[in-house]
Amino acid sequence: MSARYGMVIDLDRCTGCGSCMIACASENNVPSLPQATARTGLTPLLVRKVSNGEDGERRRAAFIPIMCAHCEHDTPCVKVCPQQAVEVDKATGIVMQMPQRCLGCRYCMTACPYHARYFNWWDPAWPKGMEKSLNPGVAVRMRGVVEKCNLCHARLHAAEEKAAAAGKREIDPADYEPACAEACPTGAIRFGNLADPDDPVSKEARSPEAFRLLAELGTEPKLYYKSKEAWVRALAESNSARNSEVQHG
Amino acid sequence: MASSTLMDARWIARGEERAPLSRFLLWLAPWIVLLAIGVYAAGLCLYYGLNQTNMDNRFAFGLWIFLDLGIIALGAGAFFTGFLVYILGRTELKPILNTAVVVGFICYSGAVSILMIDVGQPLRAWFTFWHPNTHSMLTEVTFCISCYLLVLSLEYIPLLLRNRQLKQLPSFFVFEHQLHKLVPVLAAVGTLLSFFHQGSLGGLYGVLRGRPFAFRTGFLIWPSTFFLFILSAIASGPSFLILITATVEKVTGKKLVADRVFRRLGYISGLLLALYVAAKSIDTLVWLNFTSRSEGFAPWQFYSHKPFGTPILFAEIVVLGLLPACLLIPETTRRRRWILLCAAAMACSGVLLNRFVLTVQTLALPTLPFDDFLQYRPSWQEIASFGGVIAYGVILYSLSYRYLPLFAAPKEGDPPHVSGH
Amino acid sequence: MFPGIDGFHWTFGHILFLSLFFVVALTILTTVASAVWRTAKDFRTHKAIDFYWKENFSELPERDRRCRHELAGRVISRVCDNAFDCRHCENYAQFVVLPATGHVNSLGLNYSDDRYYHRGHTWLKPEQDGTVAIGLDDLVEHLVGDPDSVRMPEIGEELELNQVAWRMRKNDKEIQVRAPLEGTVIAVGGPREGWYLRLQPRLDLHNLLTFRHLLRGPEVRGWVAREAERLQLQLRAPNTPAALADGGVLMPDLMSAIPEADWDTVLGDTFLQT
Amino acid sequence: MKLTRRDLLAWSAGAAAGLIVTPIPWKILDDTSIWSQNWPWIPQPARVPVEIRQSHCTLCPKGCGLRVRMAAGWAVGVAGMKTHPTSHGALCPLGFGAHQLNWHPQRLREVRHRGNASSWNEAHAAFARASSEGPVVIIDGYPGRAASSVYESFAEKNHGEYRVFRGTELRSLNPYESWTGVPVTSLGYDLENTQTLISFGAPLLDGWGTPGYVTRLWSEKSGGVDDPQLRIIQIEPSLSRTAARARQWLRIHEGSESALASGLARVLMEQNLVPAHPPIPAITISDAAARTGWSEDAIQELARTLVSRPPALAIAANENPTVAALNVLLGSVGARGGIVRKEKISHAYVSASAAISTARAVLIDSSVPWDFAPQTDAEIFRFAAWNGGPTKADWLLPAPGFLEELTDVPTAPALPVETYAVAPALVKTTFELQSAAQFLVGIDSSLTPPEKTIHDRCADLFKNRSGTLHAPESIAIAKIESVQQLKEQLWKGAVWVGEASPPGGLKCELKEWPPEPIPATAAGWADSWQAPVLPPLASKLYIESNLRDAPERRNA
Repeated sequence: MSARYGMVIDLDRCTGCGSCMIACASENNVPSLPQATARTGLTPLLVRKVSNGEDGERRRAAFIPIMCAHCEHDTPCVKVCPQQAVEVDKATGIVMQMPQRCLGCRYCMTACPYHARYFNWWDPAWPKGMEKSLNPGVAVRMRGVVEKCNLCHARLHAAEEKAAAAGKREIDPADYEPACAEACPTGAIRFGNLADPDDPVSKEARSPEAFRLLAELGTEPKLYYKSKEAWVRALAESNSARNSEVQHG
Repeated sequence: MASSTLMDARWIARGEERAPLSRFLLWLAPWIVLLAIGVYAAGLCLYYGLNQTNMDNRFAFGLWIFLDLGIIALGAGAFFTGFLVYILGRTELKPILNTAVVVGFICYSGAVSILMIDVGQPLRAWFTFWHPNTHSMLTEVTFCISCYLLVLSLEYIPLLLRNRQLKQLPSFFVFEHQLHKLVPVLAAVGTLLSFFHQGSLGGLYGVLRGRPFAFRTGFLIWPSTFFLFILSAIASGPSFLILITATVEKVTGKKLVADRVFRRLGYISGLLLALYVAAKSIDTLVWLNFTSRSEGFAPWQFYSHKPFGTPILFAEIVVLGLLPACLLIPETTRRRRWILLCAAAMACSGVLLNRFVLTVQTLALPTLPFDDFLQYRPSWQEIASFGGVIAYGVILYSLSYRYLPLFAAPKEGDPPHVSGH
Repeated sequence: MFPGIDGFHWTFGHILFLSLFFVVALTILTTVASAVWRTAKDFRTHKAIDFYWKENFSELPERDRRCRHELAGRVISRVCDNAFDCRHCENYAQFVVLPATGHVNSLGLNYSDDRYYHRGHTWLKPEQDGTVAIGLDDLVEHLVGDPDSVRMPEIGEELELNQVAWRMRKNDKEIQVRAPLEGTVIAVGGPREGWYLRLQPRLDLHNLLTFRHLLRGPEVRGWVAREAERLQLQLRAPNTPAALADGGVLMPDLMSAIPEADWDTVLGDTFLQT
Repeated sequence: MKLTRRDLLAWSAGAAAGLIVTPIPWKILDDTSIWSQNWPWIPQPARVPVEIRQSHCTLCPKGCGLRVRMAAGWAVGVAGMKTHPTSHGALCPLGFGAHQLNWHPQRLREVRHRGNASSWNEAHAAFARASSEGPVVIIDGYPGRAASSVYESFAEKNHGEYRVFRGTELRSLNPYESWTGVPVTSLGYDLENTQTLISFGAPLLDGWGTPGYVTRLWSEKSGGVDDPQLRIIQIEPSLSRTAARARQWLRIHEGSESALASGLARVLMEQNLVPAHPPIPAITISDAAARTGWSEDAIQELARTLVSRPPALAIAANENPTVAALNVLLGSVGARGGIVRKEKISHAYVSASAAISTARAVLIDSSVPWDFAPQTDAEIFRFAAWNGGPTKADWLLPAPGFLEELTDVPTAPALPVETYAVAPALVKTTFELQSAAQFLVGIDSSLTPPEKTIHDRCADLFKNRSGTLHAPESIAIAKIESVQQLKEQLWKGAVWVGEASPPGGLKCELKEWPPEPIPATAAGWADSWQAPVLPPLASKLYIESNLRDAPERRNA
């Protein structure tokens, strides 16, 4: 049975602490470069701060983690890559980026409506000796290629190897959880198999509370959000960029 | 100096009058400086990577893509003139053909070299040929542009081999002649390729479902921008040839091409422009009323960010589209050279504006409801590389004009030429 | 791109796209290959030089392409349309019978009736041993005087008619001299020897057709007069001494005497270069 | 045949055309692109198996449980220990990058004396001389560890002083210490039972206390829950993270928290909303309204809210006696859901203030925040794993970094229960390090080394037979068979949790309404992080994104 991995993020539980961002960077050997800025940095997972646009005591704020939504249908980035460096893994529904084949044309970045793709503007580098702290399961990307969230594919790979060693065909769901979901201190980020009707995350994704960003584009993203706060939902579901005065982050 | 002047004269077609070498070099000097700076900037980008530019994760395409799309549109004159002359048999345009080939070659080679800097891993550019994704517009662009650049080179080679020194090699000369005989084949292939990649360049943005400002529905796999780009390119190409030739005439002080050729080009440009404006208007209406709304976006919000308001849309369609078309089509306005030139310049600007809007405005506009409208200012390296390509074009055209028979007309019993003072 | 390479799928789009690409690529390559092949074939069949000459001829100014019969005064005005190839000229017989009413040589130039003259200002003289000697005519001797250097072909080299046989340099100008006849180089002379080349002709010397394309008799005088007239016009310029000395005799070594003249054009017209 | 320039030209053209049909250019093309995939200057991790170890974070006293991924003897990843009884698998965001800290460019690798390279021998000699010449003050930022007992003993034996630096959470408990006599380290907030939590600027959801302890409570009982059992009311001048996520954010004028607390107290008393009647604050409700920028109605409404859903608890951002007095009024001291006493036996520590009058030498442990600068003429011996920038210390002594030494993990500040855990030395060190405790033991060998103290404490735990071991299944200590088994479990990351003490162990009465303290600003996001440097990956939060303000601006 093929899986369709996805996430449900409860925005009401997100405190915007940023644990997921650092856990993600650490798991995936994302460098932290002194030259990088908020516009050129590498944040495969990015928590953005949004507000209701009001001032004074009526102002409210919330945090929306943004990462690759692993679009299911007509995946914008897969379609545009000239050399098949992006593809949807049929067995998992994960949109995979192959840095070894990427030409760095950045067409996929312009195609992604979520701005969830990042370009390696610099050579990755670490202070002397720190390369010993790199995660052995993940290859470091070279300068000039695009990268993004692959739902911690190295963890999936490890889980598959473990299952294979045990002579099983399918992985134990307990063995595979992306670093962000694992790190989230409030359990706001929840990861699961959307193809499994009994999976609690799958159930949550199908609940009326769940919504997706830019759902009307028709790309069937597998990144769901939920919030009970009316303004958060209204903001997230409005396709007009009318809140562009909002401080974004 | 004297001997270098003599060396230089040996390469200039016999009997052609060209500026003295010193003046020619003086003319080239600033362009060479510009080119050198551009090459240095491009070198920086290749050596240190694209961090030398001011592009970023959201403004992933910048000035360079605008340049590519712009000059490829203007370079469309090459294939379109070839198409008119060889396929449709409009031989009256033959005098402009050589210049069209050189301009086309400059535009395409310039665009390809900028593309090579613009990608993060130029050494892997050939992967597109090895693992092509046939669904990607960029694959189509890559295949067609590289093939068409080859075609343009093959069309340029005969011209090159007609240089006074090179044609003294019988083997070159005969090859040139044999190749020249096959140019109609190349023109036909070039037409096919150009139609496709001009369209694909339009499709490049039209297929971006995630960018509702650029996304268009269309016919089969091609969004409407595919067809609009072809139309606008072949409309602006002849106008650009008019501008180039008129500029060369102005600079050299010589009458190179008959006025009727200019007028014919202007008429073709005007007709196609009118067609383009009509198509573009329909497309804009469809997008405003259906496409954008179907993706859940109120289209007018895209024009709420200064300076990208509706005046740009008006300028693109009316001021720089409909107006030049109206000036180019009637014989009375077209006859006046200054009107012809102004209208040609407006047509080219309109198409450039269209490319600018599609590349830069698309990326500047927010998609997520909490995105900002983004500003981007190119770095000096980007501008210098841009300038380098312009300088490369000017230099290559100047050299071609000086040493190759761009506007060679058959010699009629001309009076003995006296010179030497 | 090809079956077996990672990423290739047997889909309609893939196959259509790639077939189109290969058709286009093959068309382009075939075009180039066929141009190369045709070029090689032209050289193999000795057609290349002839063809090269014809192309050059077509680019010559009309003044340089006058028919020999016009020069001889047999017709009023006629432009050659056969690249000076009188051997294969259909109209040759029709005009040659007309009476020549041409000029007389009044320039003090030495043209001999036992020599044939090529439009590129070379003379050709059949020798007793079945070879031919080739040299530069008197007008050119006056024009060039003593060349600064001469580059002659190798002995044994095959020369085609109208091919550049040897090159000379004078005052930094290159002069290319066309061969008046096809044949094999058997000896090489120079300005001192009074002749430049000896050829073993490829064609039968006793066949009149072999020399038919070369000027003889009245044609030579008419031609030389025209050439001298052209020179006079080209070299006459304000503030320069007359090209032709009094009494219509050419000055020796004109190139050195009038360095400021447009020698590029003059030499091109003289030696049939474009 | 002579070779002419023309021949050369023709030959080159032919060669260029011919070259394309040879394999050479294609091979070069292939090789260069493969080379771009293997640039030698780009580090690639060695493919070695990964091993999971459980431990505890000792970078600050909050004692979060760690799940450490180890490869080739190095930590290659850090996550929270999901089964941890108090941190519940959470870490502060910076903790997730802690494994890279040991290679931080600002790592202290050698002994430095006033800016010059020195040696451990010289440092030993200098400290031994100083301690023989006069009193020594030892400052600890993480009391209760085995190492802390070395400091205490040394200070005692040498007529010196042992002082403790208190973090935000402990400082907020200071008033209760002075009113009840129970040391702050023995006090805690019983948040599990609190229903109404009013925070006067405390960053409750942003790293306050043990992050996982508070955020788990909030996410289970408040965040996204329709009828929350825990209502957080955040009183703060600006929309902080806690304010944004709290049930209610009440904007207040800068520095008027105490006025509001006093005003609320006055309403509670005047309207008889509380039974107790301690001294009435001097401030009137209208004064409080003017100071806070609220209406009198708003203050009255908040007061009513406080009593509507008991237990209610007020937490201050810092030491704030008026907020503490409000708790006394609400009856939250020594009550369920309020301030509780977690340890039966404990002793008070002298709080470390900046001014140190008479001392020959000051020894500062690596757990004390870098910007703690004692005002003294004494010779300062500063232990630290990282150099945090300009310092007044005479000696900089490289201490063990992240997971580099065996240490024990005592109860975290402000937790309502006692805990004990052990963090073994997991990773290798490549240069000569000494913790302050090892340093002192090296000078006075009669001191009990921390390792031995840890073993003794384990033995005591086993002997006392109270509490539970979370390993991760809960095992009552009484069921543990031997000290050895207990130690094994603790070394593998198990946590001992003491029995909750019954409420009512605290008696607190106010003699007068406390004066307003000098307003102190709320702690910023990086304040709970005590290491002098941030992990490099912290740049993701404030440089490579705008999620947080730069830590330099923490007090701005």
